Amino acid sequence: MALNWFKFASPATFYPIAGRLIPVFWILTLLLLAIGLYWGFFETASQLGGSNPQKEYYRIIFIHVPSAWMSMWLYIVMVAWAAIGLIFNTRLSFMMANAVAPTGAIFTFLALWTGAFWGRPSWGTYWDWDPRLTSELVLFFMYIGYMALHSAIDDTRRADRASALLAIVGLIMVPVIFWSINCPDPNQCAALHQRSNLTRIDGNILFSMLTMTLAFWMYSFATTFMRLRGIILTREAENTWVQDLLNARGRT
Amino acid sequence: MLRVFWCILSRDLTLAMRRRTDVLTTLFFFVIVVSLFPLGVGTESKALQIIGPGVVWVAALLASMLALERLYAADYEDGTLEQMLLTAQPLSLLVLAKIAAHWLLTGLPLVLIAPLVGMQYQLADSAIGIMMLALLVGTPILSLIGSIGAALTLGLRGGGILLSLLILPLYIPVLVYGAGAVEVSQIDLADTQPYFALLGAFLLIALVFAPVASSAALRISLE
Amino acid sequence: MSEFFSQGGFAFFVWGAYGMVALLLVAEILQLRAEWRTIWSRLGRLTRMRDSGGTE
Amino acid sequence: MLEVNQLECRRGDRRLFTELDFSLSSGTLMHVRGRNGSGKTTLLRTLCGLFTPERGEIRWNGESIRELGEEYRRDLLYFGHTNGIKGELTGLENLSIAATLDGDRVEETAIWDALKRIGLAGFEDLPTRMLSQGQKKRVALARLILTRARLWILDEPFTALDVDAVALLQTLIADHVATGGIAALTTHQEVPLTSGQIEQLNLGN
Repeated sequence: MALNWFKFASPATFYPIAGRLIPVFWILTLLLLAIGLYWGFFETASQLGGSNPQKEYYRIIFIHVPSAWMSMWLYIVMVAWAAIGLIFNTRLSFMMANAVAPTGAIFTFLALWTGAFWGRPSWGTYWDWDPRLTSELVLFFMYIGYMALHSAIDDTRRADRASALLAIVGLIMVPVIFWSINCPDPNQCAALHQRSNLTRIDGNILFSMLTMTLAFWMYSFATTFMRLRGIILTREAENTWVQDLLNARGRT
Repeated sequence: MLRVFWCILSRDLTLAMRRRTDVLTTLFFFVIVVSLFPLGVGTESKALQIIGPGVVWVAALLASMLALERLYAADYEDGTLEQMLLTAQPLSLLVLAKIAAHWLLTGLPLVLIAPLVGMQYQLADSAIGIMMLALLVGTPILSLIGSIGAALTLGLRGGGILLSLLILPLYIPVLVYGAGAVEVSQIDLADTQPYFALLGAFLLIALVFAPVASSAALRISLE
Repeated sequence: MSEFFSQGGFAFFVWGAYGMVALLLVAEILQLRAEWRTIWSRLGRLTRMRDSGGTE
Repeated sequence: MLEVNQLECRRGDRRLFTELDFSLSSGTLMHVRGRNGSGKTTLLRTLCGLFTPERGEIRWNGESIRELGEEYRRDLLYFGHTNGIKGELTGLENLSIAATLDGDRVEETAIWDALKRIGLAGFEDLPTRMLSQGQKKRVALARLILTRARLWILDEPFTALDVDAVALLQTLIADHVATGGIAALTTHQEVPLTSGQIEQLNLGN
């Protein structure tokens, strides 16, 4: 008999699995954070050379770049779950998309905030209409729009499906929007702005940056699963397995 | 197919003609917003020429936004939208006809009044021509994309504000290239061609995808 | 030690950025825990209501 | 032939009904009964394809209505809580638009006749917002005379109608069933049939 994925994707099955995984993710988060921060602050040079010397403030990179990455990846994760939910009509996927959104929005905000605090010492301004900053701002609006639409609709099913569709439309539009911000003048599109090159970065810096990224991933897993368990409980309150859970908890 | 398209189009136009004020409010909103800017920014012709294209486009975005709320709302309330979902016609076709009617009533008037607005901002004749052309290509995109948001927020309390939150970020590309074309035309007319190529491409893509996405959204909202 | 905290004179920017990250992440965790507790207490209330309704 | 297999519907977090099975062959009238909130309207909307069920399948002449799409909707007429007519348009315009959307070519004289039969002679070219509640409902019900749909799904069709209109509607439904049509309706009104059979469906308990 083929493995029934839909059974595996039922909230009742997933709830205890998530519960067991959450502590694992928290331990990993703390471990990776400790390594990443230690390495970032004590094993890296206090100044970066080059024609444009970056002083100590470059250490913001260890949280700025990972949060910016997380903000984009989490959006893709959210849209993927939303799309799966729309196609296969599985309730758990919608709950997953819902659980990802707030964490994604937080990382987007953090990317903007840390970007501003980096921009001030290096460009002399907190905000610049730099394509990347502007795109990040648009992404932030997308997260907010998704959450606002979801909370504005009382019927959970309609809320799930409507916001899923919005997220998918958003994902299709995001490249167009980013591109239009990146190149407002199509006559001179060849001149792309600063491109990052991971291989050019000093090994120690790269190491702590990637460690921090992993730490943020683990953090996202942990918070998403926590939120997911809450959503499952609220929505499945009627079902017998939640009642059993409640009785078991009451006895201990 | 065409018969059904015409049926819905003429129906929506007839409805609008029997309640004319709705069309006029959008138009006057646009004119008022555009006229207020010089009062705030100052009436120096150099400054006006610089901000003019951007202001006109932002005002057009807001005006089309304002009108979008009514795109499906009336039909939703009296149940005719529900009947449309149950007809033997592809829903995207009906949606496209409704969007076309909506554009004729709210987008086209903006294009036609653009010369007047251009004169307020001391734009050159060529720039005004480019602005009309850009609005002609750009405003249908606004109606098409906006229709998705209007369908998603159907019947929600505070739907109007929510709608702008959802849709305005998606309008960015049209704003960038629409206003960009007018700005560039003040320097060199020949440079505007790529802008129109891009806007035209957006329009084609929106024509294909927006009706499909809108009808999916309507089905979700009417469950 | 003070050298570490001053970050070469960029303390405000470095700690401003890190501080906000720490603040938001901790706030998210606290919010999740609070939410968790409200959900359970509401569930408990619901069951008690059902139980008392059932024994009547 | 309309078949319903193992249908389950939820509204919000609440399960309305589950494992619902029935089939309606031609010449059948189905009464759906149940308390408020038992899911009568949801069931009818699910049968139309407006509402997606959690589980189960609905088949029309052996094929799933999801796959049939427009083909199914051609055979379907739904009458919901709202009349589905435009207040700014006249009865004539409303009905001719509805006919066009259903894919029927209906002569204007047929619409005049339908409006006359439903008791709206003299009101044909007035904007329907000037009519009374009952008259508006009559305009909407005139579609029953014009339509060629085989399956009628009517949600509380008798409310706000006077005695004459109720009698007329009963005749219309009975004729439809007698000529091999299928009708499903929620109502507290009995519909006497001349031929065909009546099914009862009780939701909730």
